[in-house]
Amino acid sequence: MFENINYAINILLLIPFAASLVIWFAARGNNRVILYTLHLIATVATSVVGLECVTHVASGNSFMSLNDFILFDSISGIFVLAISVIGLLVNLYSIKYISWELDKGEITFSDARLFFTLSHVFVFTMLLSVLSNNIILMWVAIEATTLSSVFIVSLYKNKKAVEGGWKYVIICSIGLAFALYGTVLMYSSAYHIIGNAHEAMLWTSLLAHSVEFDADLMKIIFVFIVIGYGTKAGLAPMHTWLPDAHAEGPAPASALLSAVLLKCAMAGIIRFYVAMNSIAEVAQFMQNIMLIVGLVSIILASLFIIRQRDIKRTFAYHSVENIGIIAVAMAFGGKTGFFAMFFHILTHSVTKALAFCTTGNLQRIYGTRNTSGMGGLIRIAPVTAVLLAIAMFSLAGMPPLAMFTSEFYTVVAGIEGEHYLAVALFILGLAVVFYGLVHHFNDIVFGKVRGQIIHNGDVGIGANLPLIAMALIICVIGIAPPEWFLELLKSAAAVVVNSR
Amino acid sequence: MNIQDIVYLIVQVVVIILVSPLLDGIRRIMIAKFQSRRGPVDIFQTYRDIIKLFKRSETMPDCGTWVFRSAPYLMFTIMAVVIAVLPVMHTNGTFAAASDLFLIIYLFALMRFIFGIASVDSGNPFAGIGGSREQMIALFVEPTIILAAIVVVFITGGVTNLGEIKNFVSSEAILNVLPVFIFSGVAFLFATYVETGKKPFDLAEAEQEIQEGLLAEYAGKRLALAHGALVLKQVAIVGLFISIYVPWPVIDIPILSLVFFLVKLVIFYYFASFVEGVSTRLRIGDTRLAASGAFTLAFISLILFIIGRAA
Amino acid sequence: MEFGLIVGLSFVMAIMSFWAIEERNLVRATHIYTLQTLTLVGIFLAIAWEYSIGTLYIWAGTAFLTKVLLVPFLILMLIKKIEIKHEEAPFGGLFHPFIIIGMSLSVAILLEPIFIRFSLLKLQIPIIVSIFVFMLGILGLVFRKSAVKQILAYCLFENGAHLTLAVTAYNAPETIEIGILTDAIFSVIIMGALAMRFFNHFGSLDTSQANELKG
Amino acid sequence: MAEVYLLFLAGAAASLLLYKFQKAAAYIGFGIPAAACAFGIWYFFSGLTGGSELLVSFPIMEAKFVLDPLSSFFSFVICLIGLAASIYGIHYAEEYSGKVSIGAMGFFFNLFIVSMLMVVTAAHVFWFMVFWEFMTLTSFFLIHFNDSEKTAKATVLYMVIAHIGGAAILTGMLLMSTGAGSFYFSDFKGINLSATMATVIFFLFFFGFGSKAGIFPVHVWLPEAHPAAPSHVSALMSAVMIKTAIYGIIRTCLWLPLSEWWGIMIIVFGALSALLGVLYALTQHDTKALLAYHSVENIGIILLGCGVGFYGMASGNGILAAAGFIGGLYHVINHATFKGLLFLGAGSVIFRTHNQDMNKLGGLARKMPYTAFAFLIGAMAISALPPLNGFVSEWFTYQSLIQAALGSGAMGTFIFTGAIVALAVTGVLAVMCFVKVYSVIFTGTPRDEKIWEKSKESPFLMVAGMFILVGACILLGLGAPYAAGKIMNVSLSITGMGFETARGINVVSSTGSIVSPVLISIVFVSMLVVPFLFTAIFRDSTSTVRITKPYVCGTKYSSRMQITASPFTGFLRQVMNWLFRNEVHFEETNGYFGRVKYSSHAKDIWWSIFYTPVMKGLQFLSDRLSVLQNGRMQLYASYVLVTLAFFIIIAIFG
Repeated sequence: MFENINYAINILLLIPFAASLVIWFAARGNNRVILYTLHLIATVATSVVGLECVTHVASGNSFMSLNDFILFDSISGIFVLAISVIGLLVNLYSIKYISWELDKGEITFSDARLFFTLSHVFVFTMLLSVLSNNIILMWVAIEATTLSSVFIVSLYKNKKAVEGGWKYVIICSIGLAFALYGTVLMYSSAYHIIGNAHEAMLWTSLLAHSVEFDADLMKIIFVFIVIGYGTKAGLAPMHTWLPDAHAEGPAPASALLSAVLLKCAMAGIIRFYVAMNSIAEVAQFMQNIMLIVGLVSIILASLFIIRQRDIKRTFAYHSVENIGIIAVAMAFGGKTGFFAMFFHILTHSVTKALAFCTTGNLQRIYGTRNTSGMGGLIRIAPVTAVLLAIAMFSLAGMPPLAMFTSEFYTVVAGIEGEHYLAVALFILGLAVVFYGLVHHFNDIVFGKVRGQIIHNGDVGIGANLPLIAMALIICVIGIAPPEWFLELLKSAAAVVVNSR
Repeated sequence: MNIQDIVYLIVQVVVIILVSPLLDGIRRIMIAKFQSRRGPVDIFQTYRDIIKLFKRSETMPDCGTWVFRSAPYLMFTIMAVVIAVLPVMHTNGTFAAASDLFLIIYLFALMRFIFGIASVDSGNPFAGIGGSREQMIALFVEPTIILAAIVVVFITGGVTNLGEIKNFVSSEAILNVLPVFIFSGVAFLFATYVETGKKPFDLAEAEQEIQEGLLAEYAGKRLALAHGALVLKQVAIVGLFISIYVPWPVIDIPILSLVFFLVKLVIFYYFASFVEGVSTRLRIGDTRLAASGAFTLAFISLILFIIGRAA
Repeated sequence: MEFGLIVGLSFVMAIMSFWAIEERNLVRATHIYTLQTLTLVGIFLAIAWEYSIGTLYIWAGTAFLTKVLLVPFLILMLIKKIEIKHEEAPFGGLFHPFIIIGMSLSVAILLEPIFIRFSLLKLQIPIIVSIFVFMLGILGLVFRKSAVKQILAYCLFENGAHLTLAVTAYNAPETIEIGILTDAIFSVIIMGALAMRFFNHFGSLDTSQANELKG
Repeated sequence: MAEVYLLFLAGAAASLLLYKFQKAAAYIGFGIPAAACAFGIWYFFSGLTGGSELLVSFPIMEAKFVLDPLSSFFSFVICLIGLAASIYGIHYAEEYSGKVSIGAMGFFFNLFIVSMLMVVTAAHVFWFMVFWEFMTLTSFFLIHFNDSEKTAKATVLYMVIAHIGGAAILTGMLLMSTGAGSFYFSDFKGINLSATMATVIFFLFFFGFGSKAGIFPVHVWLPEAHPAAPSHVSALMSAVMIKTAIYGIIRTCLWLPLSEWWGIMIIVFGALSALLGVLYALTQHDTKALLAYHSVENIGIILLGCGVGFYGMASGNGILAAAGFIGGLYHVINHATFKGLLFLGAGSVIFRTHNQDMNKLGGLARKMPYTAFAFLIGAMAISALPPLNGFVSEWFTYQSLIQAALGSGAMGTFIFTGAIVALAVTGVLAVMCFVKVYSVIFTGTPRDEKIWEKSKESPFLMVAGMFILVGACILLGLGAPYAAGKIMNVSLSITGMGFETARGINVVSSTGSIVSPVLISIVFVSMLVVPFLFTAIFRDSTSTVRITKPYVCGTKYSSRMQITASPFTGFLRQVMNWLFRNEVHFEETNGYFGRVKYSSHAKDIWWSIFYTPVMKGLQFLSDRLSVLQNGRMQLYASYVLVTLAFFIIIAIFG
């Protein structure tokens, strides 16, 4: 559709930003129809352009624009794919969700307008963080994602939402401060070698000169980066804000946060990993760090999942666990390891988005998030029950669905890399999580209704359409993913592997 | 499938069936004499009892299904089949395939199965308990029988057909494994004694009591057949013991081997009634101790076999 | 010891930031923060004049506009609306100042050789002071309870980072400098709005009261 | 091969489309799989000798399905039981027409069968795991059609153990595939593995598949999950699903360099499962739980056969291996038929009486004659009584154990003889258990008049389903020489060596001993004349038979006097209380003459040894850890600082 791709990338960044301004100023006067249509147009536009760009980059080539500040290669292609597909479906669902909340009077019209505006700013900042070629611009973009998503998380006017939002901001700012230090160090050491101020900022040049960097400094930098972006991604010891922020926000917000934002923070760590991968000693150190952090995330999160009563906190802890899986896949390394990592990033984002959106449906039907107040969903809302079944069993890693394939590849990579103890811990963690998820699934879907039902009957096809689309994606990419999708994953893995 | 084996089989069955009440009569007189009481008039008393029963009319419980009605016939037939296949007159003939050791042991299990179902089917509480006791006794006896028989199978080189075993045992080769053979023989003998339901472990005469409780609901011809079946069962189990462990005076004239078989039966009955005459009834718990004694004997024979083979 | 002016201003900045953290009265703390930022601008001008680096003049200008005028104005407006003047006692009570200084100084001394190796201007004291101020900000966020004081702590460590950036990599393109400053401004605005809502719901600015989300 | 699978998928799609029409969904949803199974039986029967391959190209990984004699044997078994269960299901689904949508049940039923069929033919690590877990997933949903509190607990346990088993299998297979360099099973044969690695992989496979087969230490889910499922599903699960695990053990252990003590270990576990399975079965008074425990017992018997097979292959004795496998495989198909028959029989009793507790049933034979007869044949078959199929497979197992005992050293002989004694004792206990089950349910006076009045014979198709399996039991029993011949070439394909096992109407074992169910039946029928002869000679009383109440020493007969399930095995429970640890609940109601409530429930010792401690430990650990997330933000922030310090120290000094 666009004659030259660079032009398309700029458009891709421009649309969400412009849309947020338009929505903020145009959708005045309590008129929902305008608000929804504007939101719909903006989301669809972003996704269409995003998908268009991704298809170009699937075969492994990369493009630059805005005098090299924007880099669009296969790695960022994966994240843009996630943002555009999940963003589209979750935003479609959020129209219905917000209209329910408005009818119930939970939020006012101006809150809804703020929500839609901020969600577009949020998409813009995520796209910027993934596409930026400049390391400090990436830091600025990720810091901006935190700021733009604070008010989405604490949309509801109650104590818990404010508390969740405050913790989210403070802990993420602390984390990102250290990331800034890491970036500054990276820039100064790069400038020392490359000499040109503008060049020293760009990934492409860092990648080119990565052999000449000083090993000890690289280790320190990677530590700062893992702590900084790890806090934002929810890796284990720094994950404490994640359950509070994701559980308190509205369902589509926590879906966007969990499914896409955590991955964009991981994109930061992956970028630095690629830049510093060429020095053998540093690469080994980085893999050890990621293995430790990944396994701690899996074990810690799995132990927390089995004692949860609130379904959204269970899914939030499950995100921590899956970020751990992504870290472990990165630590296993090798062609299969990185392929598994990128595959898991996409499968987890689709499944987790579906899971959180179905909690939206549950909230509407049962009015509570506590599983002991649910039960008998199969009779009340069969479609939601099927969607929840697909989501939870994919999360638990049941085969025909998507996440089993990525976990399968992770175990393959683990065994190829002779990390037997790590694979054993990995499987133990997954088994404990499996117990927690199946237990919750039984409480919600089968048995008698334990709590009281606010909205008897299913939530209507309008809300469920995007969820059904997500469910279909989960069923398809597990077993028969489209050709270009695999091509994209392989070329992204290749970028990481031959950076060594 | 030569005709001669079929004739021998039929003769063997008919003769043993006709003789078995006689053995039972001898047994009752023996016990009476040991307990210094007069006992029945003569050794043919059991014949008269059974014939009398055939003539009587029948009563049946209302809840009895076809299982209850057909059980006596089935039990009688199974015991007849066991007696038929024993290698007395026809060894390794056409019926060699039917005279397998496990086949016979599981035919006894089939007998127990039908006995158990019929006893509960009659609806009579005593019969139910009788059925359950029958299974319990089998539980104590089975390990000893299997272990002893298996040791004999090991000695004969792994073939479980009774004909083969009989040929091997009656040959001289048995002499160099004699201790193993004797221990397993004693163990098997003890298990046979328990299985026949004699005094120390169970009281056959006390029909109304527990072990033969099944007979409580039968009357007329079915009672006769059931009683006959139980008598045949004692003969069959002893026959099994004899055909494995006491095959001597091996003669190739079938009639004579049948006569010798009956003589051995009488001798066994003589000693059995001696033991039965002097002993008092044990509770079923005590059978467990006695059975474990027999099991250790069989186990010793296994150890002897292994040491013997290793040396 | 290198040139007196830069080192002097750095010491002044270090003392100012420690005082800003310790000060209980919020309004006075904001004023001290403004003074501290002024010393930061002073350091920029001193370095620019000393080493005749053009870009630092622009940095000083932008820093003055945003951090000396805009940020304190926002914070004072916030404090006026909330009418809470005094801050609660921080964690660690009596030992609080010693913990903060001890940890910040040790981290500064530990990290200084790493930063100085590739930094453009080999100025040892300013780098130590910048890391010290940065760590003061971080520990302020961790130990102080009042929401406004945490916003101040955020601005402090932002200043520290800014000074480190200036000393070690002053030739970074301007757009990046503007990016970081806009981030700082927006953070203050967002945190202020959130603190406002926090006050409406919790009745006080003591963030340690907010611990309902457990387990 | 593909046509069979496509038929099932069509059946699944059709039953989903008929989601709204209950009646049509029952007929279509279960009719199509019945037809598919019939076609499958014919197809896989011809496949016993030949072999075929199916390649399905998926972009992610090339899926390959290979039908060699072993897989076609198991597919044949699956289709046979599938046929009976689906015909049975057509009418059985009526019980659920009110509560749940039959279309969904048909959908999962079809997918369940097709996933089992695909598991036994899959020849690629990824696709084997996909269908292995998909089989568990579909059975999970099928169990939940019986919706109750107990089902939820049972299915969680079932899914978790199946998942851990699946993970163990996946790890084992991936260790093999990295050794062999490819995901295809064909390349796994004879790759060079170190001894420890081979042992680790063997243990992973044995306990991975064992958890699905219900081998003793990991069998705990089986008596919980099977009773909870609808009867035709629990028939399929018990008869065939656990056989796919046996297929898994055989298939995977063929790749590994076998060592002798593996065979012995399998036999020890087999004997343990057999003995303890039947002992626990005796204490149950819920029909389907009892049958489930018997599945554990019969899996133990199958393992005895396969154990001898592996021992033979390890010690290079092809004849012994073939003898072992023929015993094991024959018992696979036998157990599938009579266990399927028993579950369908129990299902038709539950269909009419809506009650699983044996102590409330009684005298149903008069009301449900066909079900009673079918259940009787099943009971006789499972207790290995001669003319039927159970006896033949146990006879083969006995022969193989004897040959193994003769062929091995002192230690081996002890273990094999111990296995023989265990098998015999299991036989006796099985007879006792099935005498109890059959007689308490079908014979005697009814213990609950209301239930007895309402019950009548089950609908035609359910009885037809059962009689298919009755025919199979009888045919496999009497037709033993033909069947043994067919199974011999299956085990020939595994071990490479075989022996002539059928001579005319006799079945011959490896040690040369012969048995012939046909001959014994002929002798039995001819001997049947003798009792009638005697009654004819002596009979002269022509008076009609007087029908009375059972004689209870003159007092008025009441059905409560009759023996019920628990006292039937009461004595055994006293003797074996150290194993059963009976929990006796005894409530004294009002005064001396008041009604007393007594119930005793045997607890599986394995719960207290392994499962409860693990669950308590997990709970304890997570409670300790929950202190980390206690809500105070200052603490959270300090976590970030501590981790930073920790990693910097590693970076500088590590």
